[in-house]
Amino acid sequence: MLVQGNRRLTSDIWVLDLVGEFPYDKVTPGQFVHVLIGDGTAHPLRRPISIASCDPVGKTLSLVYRVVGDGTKWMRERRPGETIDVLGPLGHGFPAPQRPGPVLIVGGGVGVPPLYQLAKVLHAQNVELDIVLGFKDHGDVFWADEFGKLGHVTICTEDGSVGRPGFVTEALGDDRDWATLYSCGPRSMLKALKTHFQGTDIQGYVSLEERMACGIGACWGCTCENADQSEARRICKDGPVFSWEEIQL
Amino acid sequence: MLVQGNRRLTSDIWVLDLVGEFPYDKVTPGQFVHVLIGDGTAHPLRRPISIASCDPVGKTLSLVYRVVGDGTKWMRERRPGETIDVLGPLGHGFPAPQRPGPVLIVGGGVGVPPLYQLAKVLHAQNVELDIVLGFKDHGDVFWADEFGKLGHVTICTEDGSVGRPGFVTEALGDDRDWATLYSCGPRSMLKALKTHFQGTDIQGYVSLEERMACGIGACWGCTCENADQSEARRICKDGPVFSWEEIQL
Amino acid sequence: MSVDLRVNLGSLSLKNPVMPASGCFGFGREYSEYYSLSALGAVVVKATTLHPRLGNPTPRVSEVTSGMLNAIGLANPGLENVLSEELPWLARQDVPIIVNVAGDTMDDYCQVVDRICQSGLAHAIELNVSCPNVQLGGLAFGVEAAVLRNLVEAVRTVCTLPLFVKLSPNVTRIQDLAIAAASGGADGLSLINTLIGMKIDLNTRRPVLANRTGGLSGRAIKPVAVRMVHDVAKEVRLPIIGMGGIYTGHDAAEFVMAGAWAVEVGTANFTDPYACPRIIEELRSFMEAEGIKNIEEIRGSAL
Amino acid sequence: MSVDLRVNLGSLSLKNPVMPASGCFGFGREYSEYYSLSALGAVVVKATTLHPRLGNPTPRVSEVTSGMLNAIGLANPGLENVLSEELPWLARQDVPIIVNVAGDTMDDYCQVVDRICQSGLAHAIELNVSCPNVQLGGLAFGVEAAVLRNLVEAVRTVCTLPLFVKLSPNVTRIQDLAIAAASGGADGLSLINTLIGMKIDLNTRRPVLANRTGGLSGRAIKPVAVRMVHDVAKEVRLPIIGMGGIYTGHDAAEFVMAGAWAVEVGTANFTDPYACPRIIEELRSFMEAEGIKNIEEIRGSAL
Ligand SMILES: Cc1cc2nc3c(=O)[nH]c(=O)nc-3n(C[C@H](O)[C@H](O)[C@H](O)COP(=O)(O)OP(=O)(O)OC[C@H]3O[C@@H](n4cnc5c(N)ncnc54)[C@H](O)[C@@H]3O)c2cc1C
Ligand SMILES: Cc1cc2nc3c(=O)[nH]c(=O)nc-3n(C[C@H](O)[C@H](O)[C@H](O)COP(=O)(O)OP(=O)(O)OC[C@H]3O[C@@H](n4cnc5c(N)ncnc54)[C@H](O)[C@@H]3O)c2cc1C
Ligand SMILES: Cc1cc2nc3c(=O)[nH]c(=O)nc-3n(C[C@H](O)[C@H](O)[C@H](O)COP(=O)(O)O)c2cc1C
Ligand SMILES: Cc1cc2nc3c(=O)[nH]c(=O)nc-3n(C[C@H](O)[C@H](O)[C@H](O)COP(=O)(O)O)c2cc1C
Ligand code: FES
Ligand code: FES
Repeated sequence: MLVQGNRRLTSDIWVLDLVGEFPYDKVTPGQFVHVLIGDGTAHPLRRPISIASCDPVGKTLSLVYRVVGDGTKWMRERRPGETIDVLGPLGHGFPAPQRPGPVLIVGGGVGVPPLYQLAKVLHAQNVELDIVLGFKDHGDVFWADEFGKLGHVTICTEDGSVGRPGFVTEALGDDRDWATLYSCGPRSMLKALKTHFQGTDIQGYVSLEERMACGIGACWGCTCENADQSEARRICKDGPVFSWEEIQL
Repeated sequence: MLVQGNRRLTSDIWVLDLVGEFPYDKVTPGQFVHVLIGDGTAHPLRRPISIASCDPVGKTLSLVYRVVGDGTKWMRERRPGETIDVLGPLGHGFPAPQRPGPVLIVGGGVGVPPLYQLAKVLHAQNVELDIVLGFKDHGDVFWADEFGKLGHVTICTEDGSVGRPGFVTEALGDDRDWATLYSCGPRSMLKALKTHFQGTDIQGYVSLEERMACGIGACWGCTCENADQSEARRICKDGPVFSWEEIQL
Repeated sequence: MSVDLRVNLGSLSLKNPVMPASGCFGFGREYSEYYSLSALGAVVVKATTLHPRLGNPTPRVSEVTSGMLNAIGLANPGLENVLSEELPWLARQDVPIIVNVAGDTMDDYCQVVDRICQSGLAHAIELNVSCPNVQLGGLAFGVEAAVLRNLVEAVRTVCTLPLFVKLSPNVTRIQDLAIAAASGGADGLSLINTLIGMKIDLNTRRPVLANRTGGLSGRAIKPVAVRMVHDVAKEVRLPIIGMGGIYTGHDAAEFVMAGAWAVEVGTANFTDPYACPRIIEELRSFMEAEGIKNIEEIRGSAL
Repeated sequence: MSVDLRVNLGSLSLKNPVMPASGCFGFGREYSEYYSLSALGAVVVKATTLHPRLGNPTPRVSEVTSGMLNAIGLANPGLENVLSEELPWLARQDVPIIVNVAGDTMDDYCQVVDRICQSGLAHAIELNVSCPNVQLGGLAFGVEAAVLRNLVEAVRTVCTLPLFVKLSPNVTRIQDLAIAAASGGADGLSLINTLIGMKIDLNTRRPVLANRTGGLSGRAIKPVAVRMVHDVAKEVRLPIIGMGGIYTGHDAAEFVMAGAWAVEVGTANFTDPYACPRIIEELRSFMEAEGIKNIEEIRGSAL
């Protein structure tokens, strides 16, 4: 796809806007694309990056990524007019809410981007959204305003430099009667959420990360275990989104 | 150095003009530079390319190269404004004529480029030059006019589509009394020249090619044997130019 | 010019010499969403073991320069599921099936091979005696000539299909293992499996892979693989399936010139999901351009 | 924070753990035109043999993806010249000298080592028992434990300098060779030498290298090298000099975490003539950024 823009959002988080043909109609929020780095010679493995936003009409796709290593450094250097090879959409995204009722969305760090596309879709369906986003600090925050247009947003930072201090779970103090929880972020956050809601009948969905090779379910590189540890689930193909009963967190 | 231009000369021969700091004052004709391909990750070995022309005043360096593989394909893609990493000048070039008298310059294919800088220098010293350039065919010829300004040029093509038909040695029919021969091209051409001038007292210099790693004499990858095969000579460091008595052709 | 890509590996006839490598293509379902599997010379499926296996803990893949490490640990749904679910599906895709078999004991191998052969669903067996990831598994079988020969002899007694033995590169002289497999009764040899490697995470200062070591594959190993195919082809007359870092039709041709009869493509599938059909077309173009009428014409030219 | 880069490899003290690898740096003269050799931990010179050698026919180097093949074949000016010309020059450069020694027979090795030690011009010996290029040469010594042990024992009797044995990676279990070298009396181990590889020219359909096979080095072999350093460090307590595809300070740190005490840098010199001093500075920066005060702090952290 053609690079339309590549902008810095925070000190190490960037947003890459792509334009061109893509199976937009197949995208569900929470799915990802697999990005080829360079010509794939030195870097044979593609990088999984969630679809942060996509617009079938304007034919654009946005990826929000934190620069951590070779692949994301290469992404950062892309300039408008260049093309990049993205494979997707891959995996299974967030299912539609199974029950009516308000929805809680919780994101942490670069777990936030896929939740934006989700919030857009749910908002368009008039679902009531509470959105809690956790960041390291003030400088780490991005897209708070964008989310603000879609629901009620609470920002938390670990150091309290903006929003509520502490972890996202601490922001959930007065439990509302959410029907569904959608969440993406560090494993520790997902676990804390599950513990937090233990005993309630909220339906929780989590998006997992793992190192991937094929990204399409063929290599069994990215598995996690199902709830009773009897079988493997491929995060790239069966996930990355799972209901939290389905898998071992 | 900064890419200033990159132009096609024939179907597969290009000229790359570089500008910037370079130890121009150290350059002797026949020396080469060692070109880094990409960032050197997939292609760890630099490519040896002769200095076809260099201008200490305008601070420019030109490389004429035939596109044959990955490295030269990469070179072909370079655009003005980009920088490329060239190491040099490397090796020992053509020595100044040891005896007075007319000079014969014979080049074949991409052996022609280093002879251009040589011809420029000798012409500036008012040395009388006969220049014989061999090419595959009409479409393969380049820089005939440029050489024409520096001496008397004979073009040969294997298929006779332009200039004299046949190999360069056949163009040397009526032996003039050349004092010095400078030559660069395929090994077969260099050998034919040596045979041709056997028994005359012309002083011959040939520039050799070999696959190289370090390019500076440290790895002993690019050796040839001295005349009595008792010792090795490093083409990158002791050459690429040798007097034809010094080495086994 | 019309080019004939067909090859016969003994009694196994393939319409072209390119197939996906075991473990890099599951049981074919996923890539069938990208192209028709009938384009392939054959499909080599994931290592199948007697019982289902979850494999090693994650992370179990990691990128390295021009290659990757994997320590999947033979994760697979197990023989029963492979026979009831995977092979029947794949058998409908109009492509020969080679089943890669792994085990902890000689008896495991024999049971799996026996059942696969009896199912009538496969066209050949590839014996994985070289998987470096499973402590209990392949390693011992693949690195000692006498042990390997015993295993191949035992499997041979139950194997009614063409039997390819897939050699480990982590040995001093791969020729010796090839000879052992041949004298044990192999119909052909596949090589190479992965080289054992390690990558360390500078942040944690520990190995990236939970299993510590993993198998190195991809372009990085191609020169070693070409050399080993060459070394084996010089000493053993059996059909050879070559692999290790094949990404292009040129790479495939290089293996053929080194002595391979056919090739497998592993890691390249991950970089480019269309790698296999692309390589087939590139090989065809190369042969056309060079006026090579069939694979045999260049096979072993570098020997 | 100030970082201490010094390391002691037994009785050999280096101001930093980074040195150019044998065969990739000649006898130091060429790179001394790029920077002062005194910046280096030591210089490991080209393999020195009893008599001068021209080496193998050319082509004897070739690029492969993220690596190179070489079949130099131990070309060197021979012991007399090394003692009279090369080492005296290098001895004036204020840097410890490690002489890499190769030979066809046990006696060759012993004679060369003896003369080098007696010359007083070197600080340590690195025994090259693994060069895959010379048919008569190193191969046999480096791949069989008993043979290697004998050689090291013999050399030990004449070697008055710290003795490093440089291991070949082309073996089934490198640990066994490491143990053999240790019990033969080695003071330390260097690893890895090159993996044997081949590249075929699609035009000629023959191997690119006149010698057919060559040694694979560069980034492509790094995961194998790190794994082997790790495997050896787990079993042998001797100082280890690690190498294989080191291009950056991070790479050097990875080898140290795998158990290396110091590192050598080979192929990287060809890509970047300033590789060694750059790697020293990158290693220093990495340690500063991570608050690592000295090399020992991270040595073997991944074991
Ligand atoms: C389904 C999924 C969706 C993701 N979505 C996003 C996103 O929207 N934005 C974002 O910034 N990051 C996202 N990540 C994480 C992202 O894939 C990694 O940060 C990225 O691959 C790092 O590549 P690198 O080359 O810069 O880092 P390096 O550390 O150099 O990568 C080396 C190798 O490790 C893998 N790797 C490293 N970190 C991770 C990780 N956290 N998860 C999976 N593989 C990793 C790389 O893919 C590569 O193969 C997602 C991961 C997954 C699995
Ligand atoms: C001293 C010297 C000066 C040269 N000057 C010129 C010049 O001015 N113009 C020009 O077009 N060519 C010149 N060459 C040849 C040029 O170096 C090769 O054509 C080029 O390296 C090919 O690189 P590649 O990646 O495109 O080809 P590939 O075939 O992909 O290269 C693979 C490897 O082989 C080496 N190689 C391939 N062909 C040659 C060759 N003929 N000589 C040496 N190494 C080779 C490459 O450097 C590389 O390491 C010169 C060679 C030498 C030794
Ligand atoms: C993720 C992964 C899984 C693999 N699983 C198997 C396996 O189950 N059985 C087997 O014989 N080889 C397995 N291999 C090895 C490949 O089949 C092949 O031998 C090796 O990767 C070299 O080829 P390549 O460089 O084209 O990948 C696996 C390789 C990878 C990368
Ligand atoms: C051109 C070349 C020549 C070499 N010559 C020698 C040698 O003479 N003796 C030796 O022990 N190793 C020799 N080696 C091996 C290197 O010292 C080193 O072990 C190997 O290249 C791996 O390191 P690298 O990947 O950093 O190059 C040579 C390597 C190369 C590339
Ligand atoms: S990355 Fe291959 S199965 Fe998920
Ligand atoms: S290329 Fe290294 S000595 Fe010439």
